[in-house]
Amino acid sequence: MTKEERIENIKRISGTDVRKCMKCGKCSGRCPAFKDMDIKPHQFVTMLGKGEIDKLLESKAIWNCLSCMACVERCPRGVAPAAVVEAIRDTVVRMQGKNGIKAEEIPPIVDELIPQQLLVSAYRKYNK
Amino acid sequence: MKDVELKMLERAKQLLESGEVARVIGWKKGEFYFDPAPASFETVEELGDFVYNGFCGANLSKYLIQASKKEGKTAIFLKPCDSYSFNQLVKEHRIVRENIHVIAIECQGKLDIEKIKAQGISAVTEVEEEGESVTVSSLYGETKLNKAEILLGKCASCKGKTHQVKDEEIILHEMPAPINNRFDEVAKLEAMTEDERFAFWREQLQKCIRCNACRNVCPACSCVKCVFDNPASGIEAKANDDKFEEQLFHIIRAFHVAGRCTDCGECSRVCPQNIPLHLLNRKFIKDIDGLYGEFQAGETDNGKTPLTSYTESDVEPNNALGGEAK
Amino acid sequence: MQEVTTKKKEFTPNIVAFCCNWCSYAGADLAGSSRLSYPANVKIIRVPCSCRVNPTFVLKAFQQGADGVILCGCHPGDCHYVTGNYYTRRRMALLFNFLNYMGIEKERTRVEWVSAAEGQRFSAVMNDFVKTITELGENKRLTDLRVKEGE
Amino acid sequence: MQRIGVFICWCGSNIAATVDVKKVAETIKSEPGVVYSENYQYMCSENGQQLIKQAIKEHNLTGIVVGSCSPRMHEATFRKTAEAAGLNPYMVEIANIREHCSWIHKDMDEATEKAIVLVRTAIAKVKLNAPLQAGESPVVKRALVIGGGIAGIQAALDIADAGFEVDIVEKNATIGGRMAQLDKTFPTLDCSACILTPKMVDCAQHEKIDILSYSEVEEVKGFVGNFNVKIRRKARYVDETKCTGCKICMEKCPSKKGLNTFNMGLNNRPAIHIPFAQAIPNVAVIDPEQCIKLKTGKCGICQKFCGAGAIDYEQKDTFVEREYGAIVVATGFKPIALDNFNEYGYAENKDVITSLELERLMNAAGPTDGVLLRPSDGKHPKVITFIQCVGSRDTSGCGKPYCSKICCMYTAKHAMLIREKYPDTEVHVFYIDVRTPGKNYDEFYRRAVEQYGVDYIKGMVGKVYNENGKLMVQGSNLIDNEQITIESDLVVLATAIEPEPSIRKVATLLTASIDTNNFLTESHAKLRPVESPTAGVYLAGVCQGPKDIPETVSQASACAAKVIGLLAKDKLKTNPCVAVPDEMMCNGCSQCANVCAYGAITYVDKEFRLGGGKTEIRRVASVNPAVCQGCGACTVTCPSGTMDLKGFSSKQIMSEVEAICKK
Amino acid sequence: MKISYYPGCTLKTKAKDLDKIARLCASVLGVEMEEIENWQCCGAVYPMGTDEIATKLSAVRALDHAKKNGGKLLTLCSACHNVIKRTNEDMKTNKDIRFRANNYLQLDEPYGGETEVLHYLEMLKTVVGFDNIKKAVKNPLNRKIGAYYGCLLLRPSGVMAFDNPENPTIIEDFIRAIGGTPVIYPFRNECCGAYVALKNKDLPKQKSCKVLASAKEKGAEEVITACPLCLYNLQVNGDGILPVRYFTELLAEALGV
Repeated sequence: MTKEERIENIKRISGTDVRKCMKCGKCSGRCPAFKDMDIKPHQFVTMLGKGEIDKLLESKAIWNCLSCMACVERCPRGVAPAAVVEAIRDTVVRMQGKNGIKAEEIPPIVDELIPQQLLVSAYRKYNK
Repeated sequence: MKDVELKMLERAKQLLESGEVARVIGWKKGEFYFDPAPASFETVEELGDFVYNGFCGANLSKYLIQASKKEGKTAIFLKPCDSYSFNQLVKEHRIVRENIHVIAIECQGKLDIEKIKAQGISAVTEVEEEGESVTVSSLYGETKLNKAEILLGKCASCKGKTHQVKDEEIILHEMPAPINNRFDEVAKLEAMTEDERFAFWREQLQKCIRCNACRNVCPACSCVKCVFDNPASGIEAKANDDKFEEQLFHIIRAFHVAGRCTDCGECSRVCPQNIPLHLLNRKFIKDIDGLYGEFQAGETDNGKTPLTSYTESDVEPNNALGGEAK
Repeated sequence: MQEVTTKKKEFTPNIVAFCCNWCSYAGADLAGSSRLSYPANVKIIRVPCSCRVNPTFVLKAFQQGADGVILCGCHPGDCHYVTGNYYTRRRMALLFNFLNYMGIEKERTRVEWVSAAEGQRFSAVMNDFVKTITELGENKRLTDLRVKEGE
Repeated sequence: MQRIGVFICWCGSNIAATVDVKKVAETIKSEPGVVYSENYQYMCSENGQQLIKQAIKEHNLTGIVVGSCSPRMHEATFRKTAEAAGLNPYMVEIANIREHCSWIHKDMDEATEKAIVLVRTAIAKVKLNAPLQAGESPVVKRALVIGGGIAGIQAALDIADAGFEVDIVEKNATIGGRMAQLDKTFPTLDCSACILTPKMVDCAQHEKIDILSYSEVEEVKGFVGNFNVKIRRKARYVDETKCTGCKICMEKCPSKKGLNTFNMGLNNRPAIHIPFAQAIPNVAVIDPEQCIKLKTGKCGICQKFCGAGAIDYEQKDTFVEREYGAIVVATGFKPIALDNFNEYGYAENKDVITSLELERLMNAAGPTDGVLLRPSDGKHPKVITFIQCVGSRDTSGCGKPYCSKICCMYTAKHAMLIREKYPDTEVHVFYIDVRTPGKNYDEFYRRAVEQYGVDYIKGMVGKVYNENGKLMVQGSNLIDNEQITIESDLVVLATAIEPEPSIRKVATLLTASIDTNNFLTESHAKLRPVESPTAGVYLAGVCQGPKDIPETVSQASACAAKVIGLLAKDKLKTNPCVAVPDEMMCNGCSQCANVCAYGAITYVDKEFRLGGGKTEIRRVASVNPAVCQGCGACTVTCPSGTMDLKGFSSKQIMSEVEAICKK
Repeated sequence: MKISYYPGCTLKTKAKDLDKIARLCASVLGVEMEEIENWQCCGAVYPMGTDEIATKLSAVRALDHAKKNGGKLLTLCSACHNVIKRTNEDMKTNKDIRFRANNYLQLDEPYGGETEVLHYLEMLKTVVGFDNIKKAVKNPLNRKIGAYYGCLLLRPSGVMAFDNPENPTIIEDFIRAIGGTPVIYPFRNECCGAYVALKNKDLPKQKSCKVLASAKEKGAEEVITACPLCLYNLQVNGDGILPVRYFTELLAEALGV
């Protein structure tokens, strides 16, 4: 896949039109995980728009986005930054060996109280 | 069906006798059992000829254009599908609603004598309908037929049992459910190549003898004077001069009733040349549904039609092919 | 350029363009004053608004031997008469679809929105339309056969 | 028999270089009906026109075709020429052989051949032309202004100063509108009341102006020059002619807990009240929802105390009907409701306010007498945060897709005034873009930053919440790529504005077109910006689109100029190319009226003779030629071809089609 | 009244009691929750990628099953509710997903979003009615309780259509119905830290503490939630600032079940 194709593909997976963004920063103004995002929500949108996906694919933010949809809910232009983050994360985890969490890492961190839901959701988010 | 007929007759008598209405529009016996004709009854005596049987397929609503302007009230029997035409005519101010008493009547689907004849049965004397089957009596005996096979074309895509308008009803039995297949034939034509479609319509339309039966029966073709008879229109024509004009006539007619045609199917029923004229109207209906949202003419007696309304985001004509917004 | 070797005269289509007075006719004027050429077989009929174009005019044009008919009006939302072209858009979408249903080539009919400022676009649209119709060939299906007799 | 003359213009070499004009003129001579054909260098010149006039007279021409430049250029010229020679001006057709022919073709043969076809086409049309007479309709020399804000006031004053009668219909108890609520105005910071109230007084004292306050337009009939308008005068329970505005009733009224709408509900007012000190008319009004007497029948205190005997609890709505030649719509705006923007905590926190509420808090006549005190505890706010674009530029469906245009400037104004008056106050402004086009506007905004030290933060606020009594404003600072939280005492929302909701009814009554945002549509965005497509209706102020006071006033004066121009005429000439129904054929189906954008089509019941001495009454269409604009939408909608368009009749267009297609 | 019920993974394992309590309460209130057959885990997170299909199928299966059994599908866990409701919306409005899902599942009759997805809270509000709950309460909870909504019930509001996304009221109404006093605090719709808790404890800790601190500041004595994962985060990562319980536990307490 060429880089251009990959960019198009990410745009398609995200299902969001990044050109609608008017760069107001409301998404980043609301993001509860802002401090843990090395690339901020609004940057996901603008960088995808500019085709700067290499940095996005390497970002730590894709593992820290909470998918809380606050950015989606607030966007005045109907853009979905969280969907861009997810499209990038999907693209990463679909690559071989790029899963965000490995099966063997799980047993040591599981405690008595951890609900199934946490395991399933984290596994769904981080792995393919 | 006989019980329905009796009930209708009884009601017609009451209405005329009491003077509530000045006339009743229904069907009267024809020369044969299978050719009842629309009729206006003004006296109880005239009701002697009253009939309602499986061959009363005619849509009576158009007769109201004249009748509703006459002195006194007019009662009319409307089948579910006829009620759409009624509403459409009210919407277009062609009939005066206050002067009409609508009696919604039961319909189990009407029969096509041509289809019965095609089964080798002639000289039909009576027909007994029972659910899905029909017993046809003729001078030569009785035959049991499958009703679905001898329904009128329009009844084979029945719009269902709901009357869109009524002042009272005579419904004694459960009526059939809608048959949602009316676009199947249109879709079949759409799937053909342009050449095939042209050949199809060429063959069909060259049969046209411009008898104007379709125009005369059509409740949407209710103009005081037809555009084809209007010298100012630039398309005035009395008869087909050439092959083009057959097409011209039917294209313009279909366009003029687009958004107003309730798909009552009368045009095809009365065509002496058996041209499937309803397929022209249904194309418009299908495209309107697909491009501008579902619309059934005659569902209400007010409001605008799809061709007299718009949205700012309507599909562009160059992208509208196939009848679905892209 | 390659010489045309056939003896037959090359087919030049006859095109009727209905243009609304306020936008498209003015756009055509601008194409003219900007010297932006398009083939001479495009002839323009001026109408106050695209919504004045009756389907009968379109059919009449074909009957009389036109090979292509194009309607031009103001862009939707810019109609001089506020809503006229919205009605045009619906009417012609349905009519052209219907003609295609009758077996008439969809390419023979077209609607384009051209503003008074779009001389360039007017010329481009006409060039493209003539090209399309030339490739499509003569209109035989909607013609009154007597019109072309004696050719 | 028609006698057609054809005149082919060279246009110097503009046409003649590519079109063989002589050949065209020669060829056309043999066209049936053509009795004269000539070519000349410049047909539009004095001599050229003379040539046409002479030919008309000498050859007794019944119609002429000029082959020349675009009709958009010289159709009017040649119509006048024909008229001068005694030929009806509508018996002229132009064949456009310049823009549509000589200028776009290079090949002489090809261009000449096309020119001949174009001239033939024009001949085919002119043969079917009918002499048309521009109709005339009288003009009622009185104007109606709907809305008594600054737009309506300005328009009314300008029209009245020109000597015409004007009525202002205002739905509130006083004129003044939104501007009366403002404290200072940008970019000069003069006090709103100081510049507005003199104008209000002028209106009240002007002998040509009649203010119908507490009134609404109920029904509009007629058309340009001849509107007939029914106005509802709502019961105010106070006799306008008797009330002296002494306000004793306000003091004595026991029901004092009504929300003071003029102060944006920030304090209370009595049931009987005068909206504000400078109200025009300075007459009290009773809120029937709040008045004890009107609700329970017991009380009557105000009546007892009114020295003028002005109180009338029995008053009912009344109606007046008046005739007008022109109507100005100036219905104004309101800030949007903030229900969809709970992230800013407006509903839960008293100290989150809108900018218009801030105006009242800063106004000397406001609830705090002009001292900036926050609503929750009446304390001086030390940190104030402004949020711009609240509900503007929002395509998500929560707000408005457009820019409200005035917020950047008034926010700068607020920030500046606060810093000026209370220098120890910290002021922050969250913005997406600062938009300040306009004379001295950007300078104004820069003063806020440079001179007053207002902290402008590029970014948007995601959440406002209350923590330990402080308003926490959490947002992004895009320049620093940070998320910041500002502990504030007061938060001000620069709320989007929208047209006053009553506009919908007004638009329907006037058949004025309205866009998806409820702004009235102008006739042409650039060239006819103050005219509604409905003739005789003009637009001033925010009802047409967001705008500030200077723009509103300009537009109102422009409206006035248009209205004066209209009212100065005794009669209006109407475009004769209008739709005309053939009553004999009309079905009365209403389809044509459904597509008419101007409401030009009505229906009448007419009696027609049938055969045999019988008659029939039929509903038929009737077109008002003064209102019809001649688009032709109705002609295509009509299935029977009853509707035709003069000057562009079906037969004319058909014959043009035929002339072009014939090979 | 019988309603098809989708329990979801957590309520069948770690939080069995919550499932049991919910059923008991419902039956006291006249609603029988009928667990659908052979349900599969919904995946706990809604896959936003437009090309995801397999990850949506279990939700579609459950929805289709409910369509044939009364037309309503009851959920108790917010995550299940979010996934199933959003998938249902896809099936209703997204032609492409509808086509691909139906193509994959080959159901007798294609599924097109016909089922109504109902959260337990919505069931209490619309089917039972809070007034009826009030009447059924035996032990009114005279406590100040903070409702914690989190994300999944509310957002994206266009699809979830659960309540006002910034100023919801349904859990507060519920608290009133069981005799408690709701405490409104600004962080009731902020994220608890969600699934990130598996890898990164700091973020959920910060978020959960902030939520509970905010509730405490506004006077809450206790916080309730409708999501097992929120429950976990607030309990384990919330520094014990306030006790946190599942909303059905309080319902049971109030009803005396």
